[in-house]
Amino acid sequence: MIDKFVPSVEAALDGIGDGASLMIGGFGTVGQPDILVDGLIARGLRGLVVIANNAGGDFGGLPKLIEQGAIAKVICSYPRATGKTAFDALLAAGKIELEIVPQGTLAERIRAAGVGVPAFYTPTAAGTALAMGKETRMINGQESVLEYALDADFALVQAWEADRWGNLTYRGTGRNFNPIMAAAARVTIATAHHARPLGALDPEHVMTPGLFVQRVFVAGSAP
Amino acid sequence: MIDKFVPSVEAALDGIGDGASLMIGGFGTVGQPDILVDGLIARGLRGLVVIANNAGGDFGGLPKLIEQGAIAKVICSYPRATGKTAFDALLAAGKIELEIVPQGTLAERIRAAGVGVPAFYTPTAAGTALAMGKETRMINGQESVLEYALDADFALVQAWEADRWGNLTYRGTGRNFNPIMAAAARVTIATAHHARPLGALDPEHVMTPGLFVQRVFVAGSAP
Amino acid sequence: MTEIKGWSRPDMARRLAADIPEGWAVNLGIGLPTLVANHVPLDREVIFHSENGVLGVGPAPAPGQEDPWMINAGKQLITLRPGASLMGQADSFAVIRGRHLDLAVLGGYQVATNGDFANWSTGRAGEAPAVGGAMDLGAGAKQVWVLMEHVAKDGAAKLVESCSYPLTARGSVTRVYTDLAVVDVTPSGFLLRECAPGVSRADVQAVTGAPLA
Amino acid sequence: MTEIKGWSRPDMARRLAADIPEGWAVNLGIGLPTLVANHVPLDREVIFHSENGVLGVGPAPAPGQEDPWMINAGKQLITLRPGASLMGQADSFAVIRGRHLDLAVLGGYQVATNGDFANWSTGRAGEAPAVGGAMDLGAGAKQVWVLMEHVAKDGAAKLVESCSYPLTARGSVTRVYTDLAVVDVTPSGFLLRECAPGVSRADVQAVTGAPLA
Repeated sequence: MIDKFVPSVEAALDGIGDGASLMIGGFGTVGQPDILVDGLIARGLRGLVVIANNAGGDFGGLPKLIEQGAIAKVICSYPRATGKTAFDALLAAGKIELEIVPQGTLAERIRAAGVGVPAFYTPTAAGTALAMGKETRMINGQESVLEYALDADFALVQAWEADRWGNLTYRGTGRNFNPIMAAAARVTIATAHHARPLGALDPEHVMTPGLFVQRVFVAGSAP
Repeated sequence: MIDKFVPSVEAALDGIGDGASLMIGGFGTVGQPDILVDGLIARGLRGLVVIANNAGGDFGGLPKLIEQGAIAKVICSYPRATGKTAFDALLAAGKIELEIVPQGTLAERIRAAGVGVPAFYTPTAAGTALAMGKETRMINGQESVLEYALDADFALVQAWEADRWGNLTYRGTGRNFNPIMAAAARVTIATAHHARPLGALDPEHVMTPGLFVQRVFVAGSAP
Repeated sequence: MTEIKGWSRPDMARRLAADIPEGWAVNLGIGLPTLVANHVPLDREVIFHSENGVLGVGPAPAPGQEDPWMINAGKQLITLRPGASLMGQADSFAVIRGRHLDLAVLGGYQVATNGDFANWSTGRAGEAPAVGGAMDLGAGAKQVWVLMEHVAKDGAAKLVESCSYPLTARGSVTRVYTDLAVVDVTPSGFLLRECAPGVSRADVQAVTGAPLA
Repeated sequence: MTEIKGWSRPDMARRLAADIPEGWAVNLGIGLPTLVANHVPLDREVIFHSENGVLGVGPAPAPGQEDPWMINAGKQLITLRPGASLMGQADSFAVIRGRHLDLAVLGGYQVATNGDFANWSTGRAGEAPAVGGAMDLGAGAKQVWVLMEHVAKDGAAKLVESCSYPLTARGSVTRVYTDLAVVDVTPSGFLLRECAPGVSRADVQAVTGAPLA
């Protein structure tokens, strides 16, 4: 019997060590796997590479992970909070590396990793500072930038429902980066609000097939 | 008021002329917009370029369109029927051009057109006859073939439900090529089994946003 | 130089909103552009896109009706209007990058006569740059209109011969709405279409860094 | 040469099915490979993928229970098992090309000692080639097992030093199941793992176009 439910955050995060690359879902506060990120803090890690759209934001557990010094590099589109953050200080001090990627290019690079496209061209960012040093070519008269797939050791995603095969649904604007990250990581760890019996999710409305998910943690509810 | 419903097949197909490129959804008999293809036959066209996975198959209206001599070129992955077809004869006589594309590459090329990716690399077909003459490069130690986005003047798609904004759902395995074709064509024409009032489709379960659809024809039922 | 008083910020949003035809799909950038939605009546069906995954953004929720799962790209709570659809990031940026948006309305630091614009980074050291979806919108929307003050807080012109700030996208702006004027960006440069009430062509030219046709 | 009688076609499918562990995601090619599903009991949870957009293909429908909207890549009517999901073509081939499939079981014309295989075109003129998803499966699945007769109808060996037919993919086959034997494809060439009952190593070697270790 396939059963991807795990009993604890610790079990969910098993194997994440120093230097791991991690994708973390969410846009703003919606669809962020907060309970997993909080669990990371307890692991006292170093040298992480974090791929998350709002990595410099001031919500959820990520700022704490940054303050803790666990993160060596951030790959994101929008590392900005309403005020100054620990991220700004570390960046200014040269203690954290930042790779800034246009949000759509970030999404497409993550998707590419999940679908077996090693690289693709995009007109986004052509002629700007974010294309500096990147290979370009003219395609249909338009300068296009070569971008490479972006994968990770682990993805932490926030789902609405999950079954024991790891099939997931998302709610509202909580979908955002979660499905593409789930497909792009070698180990995908989901937290879900609701466990459902196998067969309860409508096959037409599964948003991430269980195939992409290795572990599911559902807080406070048994499958 | 946005209202993409049209009253007839003729109105749906308006503007499709000689030499047009057409994407036609469906895999096997499922999800094929038969009523629209039949309508094409009545237009007596010439020089069409047809992009359809099973273009040489022996089901639906496509074989009739082929027999009629309307099609100059087919781009597909599987032009084979259970027996010999008009397509085989025209191909052997050099009267129809065939571009054969691996099914996943075909899907990805169509998607690329819809999402603004002008070209991408794929390991599929590397070292085979279908990569002959194509640019390749080694990426992460793997030979990858450069493939270009595939767009079209028109897409004909088969949906299950539609509303007046053109939002679509598909049923079962009828989804197949329909959503990616809807996004890849300059004019997308859908036929749907059921018209729904605006707001009746669950926003989380719309499979093709109306933005990608220009006309919707629903046989035998008023919105 | 006397202080010229043109349109207020709500007026600027209202002026731009008046030019959006029914049926367009439109992305509104964070900040001032977001106000534009308030000035498009619901019965003029405009499909607002938010790049975090919404087509068909509706008005802000009434008090007590908030759904914490429904936000826009500015992280504000939203509602959906009938006909809306929700999607993930790859699909949402497919809308933008696949040239399916009729219009993006963005804020700006600078717009140049050739349609280049800058709105994401001042290039100052020690400030984490944050691009979000600006470059995707700048390169992908069929039209880009910039909505901004005509002049920077330090008095510098923001409509310029060429951008000094890091670019967001090249050659994509077709129109600029400011507190003083509506200016088209044409192949031959800036074209003054309209001045705010009480503002003269000479007033606008005086604070514009390139000739106005 | 006497006729050697090994496994029947159902036996071949059964033999291969025995090697598929619970939890694997598996694509079965059209024809003989499709029979494999009949020999995996439902309580051993194997997730069958069909490239037209199904994960979790179940048994054929009972008479009267057919749903014309539910077919597999061979255009046969199917059911879904609990836990199944449906998707479009781009997402379905993402499963294949993104290396999420544990196994593809494909038919074959030829398999070479280096793992190259050919199964899509005889290269004969006047015959429309039809590739379908074979090249995607050949390049994308984590493992490719070929299920085929050991010898062609004309008596030619199908396990060969190098393929003469147009290739489907290079270097991807790791195992071959035939009517006579189970053969691993290793870095040093073919390795005979098992003979069908009543078939000897010499029998297999006699009809194999390359040395068997």
